[in-house]
Amino acid sequence: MNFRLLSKRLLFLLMVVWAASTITFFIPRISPKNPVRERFAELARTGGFSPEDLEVIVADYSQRFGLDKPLLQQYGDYMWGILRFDLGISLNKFPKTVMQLIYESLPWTIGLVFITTILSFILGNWLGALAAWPRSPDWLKNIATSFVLFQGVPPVLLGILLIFFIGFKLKLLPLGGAYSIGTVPDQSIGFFLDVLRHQLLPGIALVLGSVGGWVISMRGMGVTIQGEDYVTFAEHKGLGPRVIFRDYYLRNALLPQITGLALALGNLVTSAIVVEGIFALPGLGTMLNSAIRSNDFSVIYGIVLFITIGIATLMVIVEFLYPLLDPRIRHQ
Amino acid sequence: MSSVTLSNTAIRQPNKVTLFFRYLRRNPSLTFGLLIMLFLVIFTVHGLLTINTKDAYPLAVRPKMPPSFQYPLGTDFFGRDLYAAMVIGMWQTAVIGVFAGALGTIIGTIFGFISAYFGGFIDAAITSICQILIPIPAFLIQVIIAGSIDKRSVTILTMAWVVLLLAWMGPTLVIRAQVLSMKERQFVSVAKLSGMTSLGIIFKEILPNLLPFIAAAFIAQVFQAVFASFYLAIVGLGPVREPLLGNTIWSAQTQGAFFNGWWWWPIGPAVAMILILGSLALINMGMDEMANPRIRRSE
Amino acid sequence: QDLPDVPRNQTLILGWDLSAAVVGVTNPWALPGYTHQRGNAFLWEPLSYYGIFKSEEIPWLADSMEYTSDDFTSMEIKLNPMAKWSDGVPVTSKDVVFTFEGQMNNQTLPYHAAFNQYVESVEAVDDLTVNVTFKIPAPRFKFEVLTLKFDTGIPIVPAHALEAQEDVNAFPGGLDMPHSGPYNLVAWDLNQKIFDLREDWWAVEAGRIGVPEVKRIVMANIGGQQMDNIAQRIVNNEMDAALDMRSSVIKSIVEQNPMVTTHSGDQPPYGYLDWWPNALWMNTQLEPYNDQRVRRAMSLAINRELLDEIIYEGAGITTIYPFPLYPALQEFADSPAVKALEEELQPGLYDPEQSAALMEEAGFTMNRDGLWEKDGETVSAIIQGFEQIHSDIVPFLVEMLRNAGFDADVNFGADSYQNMADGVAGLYMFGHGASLIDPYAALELYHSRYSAQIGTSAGNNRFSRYANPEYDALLDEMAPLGADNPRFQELAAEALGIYWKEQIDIPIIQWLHRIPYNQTYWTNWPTADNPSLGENGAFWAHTGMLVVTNLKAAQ
Amino acid sequence: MKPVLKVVDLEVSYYTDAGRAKALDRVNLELNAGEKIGLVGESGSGKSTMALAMMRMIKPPGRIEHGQVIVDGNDLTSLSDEQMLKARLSQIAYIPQGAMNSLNPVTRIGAQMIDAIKAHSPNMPKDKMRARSLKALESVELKPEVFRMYAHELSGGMKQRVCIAIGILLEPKVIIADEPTSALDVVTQRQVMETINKVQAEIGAAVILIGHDMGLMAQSMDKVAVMYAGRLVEVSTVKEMFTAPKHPYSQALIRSLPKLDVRGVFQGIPGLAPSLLRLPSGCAFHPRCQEAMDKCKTLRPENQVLASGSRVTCHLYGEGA
Amino acid sequence: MANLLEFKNVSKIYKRGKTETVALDNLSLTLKDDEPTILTVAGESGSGKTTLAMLLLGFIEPSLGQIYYQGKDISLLSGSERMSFRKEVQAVFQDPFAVFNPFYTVEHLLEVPIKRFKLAKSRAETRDKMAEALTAVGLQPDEIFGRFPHQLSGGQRQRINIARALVLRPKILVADEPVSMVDASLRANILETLRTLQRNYGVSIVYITHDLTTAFHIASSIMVLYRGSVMEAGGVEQVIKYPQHPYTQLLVDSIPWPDLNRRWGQTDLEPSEDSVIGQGCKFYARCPKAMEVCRSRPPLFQLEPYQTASCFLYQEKPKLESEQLSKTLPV
Ligand SMILES: Nc1ncnc2c1ncn2[C@@H]1O[C@H](COP(=O)(O)OP(=O)(O)OP(=O)(O)O)[C@@H](O)[C@H]1O
Ligand SMILES: Nc1ncnc2c1ncn2[C@@H]1O[C@H](COP(=O)(O)OP(=O)(O)OP(=O)(O)O)[C@@H](O)[C@H]1O
Ligand SMILES: [Mg+2]
Ligand SMILES: [Mg+2]
Repeated sequence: MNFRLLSKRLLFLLMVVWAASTITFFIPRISPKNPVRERFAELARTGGFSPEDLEVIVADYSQRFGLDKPLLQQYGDYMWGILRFDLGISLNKFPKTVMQLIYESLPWTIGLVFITTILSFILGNWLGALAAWPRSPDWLKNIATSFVLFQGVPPVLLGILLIFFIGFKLKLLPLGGAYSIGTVPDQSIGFFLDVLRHQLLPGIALVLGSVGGWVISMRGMGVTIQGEDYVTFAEHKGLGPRVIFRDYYLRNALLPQITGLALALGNLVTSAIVVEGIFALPGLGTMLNSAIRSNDFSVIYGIVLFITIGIATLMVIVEFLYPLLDPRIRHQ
Repeated sequence: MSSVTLSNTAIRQPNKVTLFFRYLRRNPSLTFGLLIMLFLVIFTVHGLLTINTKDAYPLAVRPKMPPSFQYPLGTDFFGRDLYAAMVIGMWQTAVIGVFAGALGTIIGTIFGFISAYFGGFIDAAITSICQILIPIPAFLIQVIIAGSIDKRSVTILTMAWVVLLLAWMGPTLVIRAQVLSMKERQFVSVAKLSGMTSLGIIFKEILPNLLPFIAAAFIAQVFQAVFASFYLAIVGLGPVREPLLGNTIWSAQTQGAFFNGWWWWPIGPAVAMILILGSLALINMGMDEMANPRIRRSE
Repeated sequence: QDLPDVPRNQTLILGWDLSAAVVGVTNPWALPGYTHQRGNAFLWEPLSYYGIFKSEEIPWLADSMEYTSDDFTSMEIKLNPMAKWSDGVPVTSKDVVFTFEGQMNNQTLPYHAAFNQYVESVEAVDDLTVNVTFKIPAPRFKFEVLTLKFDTGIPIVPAHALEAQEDVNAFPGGLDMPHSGPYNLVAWDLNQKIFDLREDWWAVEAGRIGVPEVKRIVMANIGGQQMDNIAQRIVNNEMDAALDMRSSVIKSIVEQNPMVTTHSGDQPPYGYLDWWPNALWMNTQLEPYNDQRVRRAMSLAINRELLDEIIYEGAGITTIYPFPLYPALQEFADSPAVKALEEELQPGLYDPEQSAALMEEAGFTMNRDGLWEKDGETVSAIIQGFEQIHSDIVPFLVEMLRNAGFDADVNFGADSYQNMADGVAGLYMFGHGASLIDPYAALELYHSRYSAQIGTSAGNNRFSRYANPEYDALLDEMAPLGADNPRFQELAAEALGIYWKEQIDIPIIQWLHRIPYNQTYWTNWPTADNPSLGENGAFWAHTGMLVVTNLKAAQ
Repeated sequence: MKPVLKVVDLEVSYYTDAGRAKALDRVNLELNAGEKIGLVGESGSGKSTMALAMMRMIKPPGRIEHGQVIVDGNDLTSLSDEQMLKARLSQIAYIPQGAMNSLNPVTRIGAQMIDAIKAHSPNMPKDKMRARSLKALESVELKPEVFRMYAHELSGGMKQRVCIAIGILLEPKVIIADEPTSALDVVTQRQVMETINKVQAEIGAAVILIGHDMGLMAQSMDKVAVMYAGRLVEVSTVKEMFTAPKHPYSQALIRSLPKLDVRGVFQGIPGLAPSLLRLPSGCAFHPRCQEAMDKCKTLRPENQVLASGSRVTCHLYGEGA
Repeated sequence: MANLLEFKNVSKIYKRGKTETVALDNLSLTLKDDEPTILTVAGESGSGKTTLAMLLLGFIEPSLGQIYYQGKDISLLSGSERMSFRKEVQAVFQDPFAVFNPFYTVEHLLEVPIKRFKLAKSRAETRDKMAEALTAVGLQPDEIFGRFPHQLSGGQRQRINIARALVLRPKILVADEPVSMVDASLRANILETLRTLQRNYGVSIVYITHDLTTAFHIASSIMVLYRGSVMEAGGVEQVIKYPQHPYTQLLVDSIPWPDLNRRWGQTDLEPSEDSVIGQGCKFYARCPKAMEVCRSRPPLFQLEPYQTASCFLYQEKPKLESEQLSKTLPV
């Protein structure tokens, strides 16, 4: 039905992919550094390579990675690869491909980031709505506002503090790792709970750090909606505050928030990159971090691209789902 | 027609200052945010006037001293006076934040105006560029860029530039949306009828009304900039020697400060970071209220 | 996956960064993805190991490995007849020849250069005997290349598994690749690697070692975690050992959990000497580092005593040598010739005034910021380093240099290594990963052979680009000589004298590994009091397998 | 006949930055069942405030200071909040000013009607609620399909009628309609007014129609109440109002109306409405009143019933005059 | 007798995606220089009234046809001509609040045109001019100066708006629903001001409204639009008292006169359906008297010298070319 829209959105997606990949392609090439060389120089640190050989090896690998071809051809190959979901080969973890590496670490990040995004969406919007709702008691509004303060705390910092207080001092939750050392991953409930326990602190750090954003925007939205005539009319109808809150106020205020979901996810991914590290969770973030630190450029660009495409795709999906939630848009 | 004296000439609106304070009372988040900010500014300015800059760098004082009268925030493993380090760190954070924030906002405002006011192809181009760039996580690109520049030339200002690079799309879209709605307002039509030129209308009619939005965008930008600089510091891409708050927190971490019982080392800058970002978030929320008249509490 | 349950008291848990590991890559030739550091050392064995703290060779796959000529130009290797790969195939001279020829012919392998330089040919005499012929005298080849210690040397790879591969560099290996080490890799993801003991390990039968008590090794990922987190997890008995700790942290660990010990027990310096003494290197071809006076002035600005006191709790860790003071080298350092030189040249002297005088002599003036300046340029003294290992010491060095007027700063960026290799102006905090048993390797780093032109890349540890014919002559004369030759000792002292006098680089600290050993479940860790085979305690080093297989269950 | 609605001394103030604004000043009104009264007055004179006060829907900074609203013998001002919720719509219903935005855009019309019924009789079976809603739609002459539609699928007039349908769902005794037609064009306006009249006749409720279009009042109301600066200055039958208005303000208002027979004559009311913050002393209208006397400046006139049945608040009438 | 303003077969079509809205359909209209008049443009919501105003002010361009000002196509005016066009064609808008820039005090509204059109030489003169105009609309200047828009009442604001037009002494004033947001008692005042403008200052006024009662009182001629087309036009008294087109009849019938003797009419109120036949009479779907012939577009028929209707009920009357429309509008 919406063929035009669909094709337009797909075009948008392609444009995003194109822009992101172009940026990731050209930035390192504008810079005077040679990623392959840098990587091998780094490797030489652990011993063995001689300088004479280094250049030979670099040349050899440059060929493997196609870096000896003319720039435009490289660019073309790169683009063509991306369209086939081929993000190239890791420099550091050769012979693994970037896609393989992403698949290995993705589950952890998806688990963490998706759950925290949803949680912070629910919590933040709930608090924001309550903060704007004139009937809610002052203490509740103050709590909601104090969450805004938390928004000012970078999740890593929260993570550090949480580890210190809850992990070190109170010994309530594990200090790190994705699951208890030595357990063998399986499908059991026990394992699932173990994973959950380990995700709790990083999850809290991410949720606390991102709730405030939702509180702010939801509060703004909420005050706007509350001034709408249909809310007033609902009161005139004699509806109880609960029903009004739920069906008239929350529902309407929430809708525009949903469009922000995909972008919020993007922000959380950023936070997760740093947070995963301090909790020793082997997700995309940790992968990216180690890539950054080991000059594994192809992995860095691969992950950046992957995340970007993920976010853009989610944005498009949200856009397509949105009409299902908002009848006004459906109509157009 | 007879003109009877208006009885409401007699009504005196309370003066602006009173009104401002009353407004602050109604907008606690703004008030709270401004108060914290004011405190931080006083702290920094007072600090800058009293400290010895050298004390903010290693080997200046006796290391690993807990807070005392002489060193109100203690000293760290490297022998920095943490009070001096905090003052300098706040100052540098402010420089990055304000620089990136201001430029981002200015660029955003200019693009937003151009886009909305001239419409057509330019608008389509600017908005699509923004929309295409927005899903790209800025931080990741910043990492790539920061990783690609020659580290010897990384200073506080380069850091601000890196932060700025992907920071202008947000304001652009916000300002564009506002100008678009503003543009449809009748006073713009009237200004045209009064012989005003496009530029005149932009600067004299529309811009002043967007000040709250621009201010809100600015605050949001500063927030983003401070945040980004913190993250870049953590992944080791900042000017490491400088006592930027992020650097101090991170170096405390890498020296195991908590574990070794030197809690005062990371706590100070962490609290400062929380206060800076928290007050910005609160001000942002308060500004939101000003920018959105529906939310504005009735007067 | 079905793994048998192994009780905790038979399981060894090691904390290590696996996030950077390449899951499934076990083939030592799969480069650059392979590393022995993340547990793969439990799979691969060499011809022999070296127990550094006992200065003893530990024969392993080879029963013996002897130079068969006085001028070190040929060698005979005799393999242990019981050695077997994990798939039952015996380890034979075919594997040794395959390994050696692979290194000779495959230029992407790390020891290609060494083989290329020295090895003429390799020949299997029979199933258990291999003869190696060298192009030139290679007195140190056996030790440097064929013996595993710390992070250097090569393991023997299974010819029958690799022959079949089209591109040996691109073959990951996987969990099932035949190997000769005691453990099978049974599970591997980004969180952990699990190794289970192989009951049919040849070395037990061959009498090399007793039956290992560690039935299972779990290597748990701690990548990215802050050191104090890891420390806390050790204190909580979550792990039996982990990466080496910063000196301030290890002290707290030992204090908080009495079951945790270190190489030096509960006394500073809490660690053992690594082979990697760090210096401030500089590109001696570049202004102003091409001026000996500037180099010396910088050295005079470094207060080593203060460093010892602040960072290392007073343990004397700073150094004036470009090599680690292992027993043999300590002997060299204590020799009268070296002592006399030290007395004369004062390489460890801290004297700001003399430093300033030298700078003025070199034509520098102090500018308003208190920095030395010449032709409007300050001394670009950005120290390139590595955050994880240098973040405690480099900030101090920066400040000491700054206080003496050098425009110092620090770069811990991902590009710091390349800046060193490229010889970008500045200072490089880096180790001398060279000498272990005699000073030759360390001194050879400054041979003009490695004095790469500016603009080309200097290889590992050859950042100085130093050139001095007099010095070269000494080194050339030393090269074919064994270390026990008195002439060698004489020449070495002379070369060290030039190194000090010329201040080719500024040696700063001995490198220590401070590894916490948790004795709650496992005892018999290699320590100063209990040197075991003389191997170092790092489970991630090539000798890690020896550490693990020698552990004794505590309960 | 017993009045179905009695407003007694109702007083409402808004507390603003510039001071306290008395938006409703001791207003009294009585209405019989089936009676339709128009409430007119300048913008800001307090018409909506009065409606909201009757619904007990004044929100801060406003406050009901005083007075009673008695519907069918029940004093609404003495009810608990819970009871008041029940009273809304079932006793007294309000049809809002901006029907354009008075319907929830994301739920179906039907759901919004059922909501309202459920709030008052939670135990009523679903199909009965549905039947009742459909009946209400039918009485405002909307097709049953509207039940399943969304607000944005309806035209302005239809939306306004949906609001009316909701207003009569529970057959309240009193219906207050606040400018239900001012956003509509004449044709639709007429349709809506006819609908109101029709349903009012069906359920026999009393109607208060707020507006400032005297034409509309003339066409469909029984009585007109004129409000000025928070006070009801005159309440008369339509006939009385258009033929012989009593209060000088009413007179001026009527004079200012356009007439079909004499073209091109305008007569505005001189001066401006006073600010509620600073009301003129005495009678609030005196500065604009052509018949103002000395005592008008100082003495606040009281409400009185004239022989004609009109209630007026003016010194021209009563003992002193 | 120069034509001050001339619409020549002007159409405006809005395209949004695939849907096209004909907001104004082939309108021709002339306003003469020497005969200031008040012309009412009436019609229900969406009939194209505002579109007409916007076209006239040059804010939007016609999709078809031309608009001439003093004989020149307004889209081709030179710089100075444009300046005088801007000055001479002015408007008063519906919402008296929205026309003020909330950032400035109200005199900004008057000051800007004086400055831009260089109507005064000094600050003092500017102020005098402003005061004069304000007084002319019955406001006391010193009460107005220095205030922000929200500090004034709607009536005051609307009158300042008119004062603005006065300052400029335009030749044409477009008043787009200037009183719809104002309550009954103020309405009279404002309309009176407008009429004074026309009478005393010779300004032609295009009065746009859907309120036929006020139109009846203020205007001399009227044009009834429905979906962009002229349904009926002529002298205001003639058209409102004796409407001929069924649509006009419906409108007039629906006026709630504040007059007890004149009750609302009985014309059936068909709900408006969107089923317009592309080529037919636009009112076809709602017309109680629709005939087969109405499936084609009716031309204008001249009923009286000052009355014309576009309806086949009068097909025996002489046809009137659409260009001739202005002839039936009395001054
Ligand atoms: N929330 C409020 N805060 C302060 N003052 C208010 C508030 N609501 C209304 N008022 C004031 O109360 C007075 C009466 O307002 P009300 O809305 O009842 O007038 P109205 O007669 O309905 O006007 P209109 O015809 O414009 O709807 C006005 O002066 C208004 O400014
Ligand atoms: N910018 C636009 N884009 C698309 N369609 C438009 C635009 N402006 C007006 N229209 C359409 O043109 C038609 C005429 O609109 P116009 O605003 O001229 O009507 P109007 O008579 O002024 O109505 P109202 O009485 O509601 O002000 C309407 O159907 C409207 O939806
Ligand atoms: Mg009202
Ligand atoms: Mg209009």
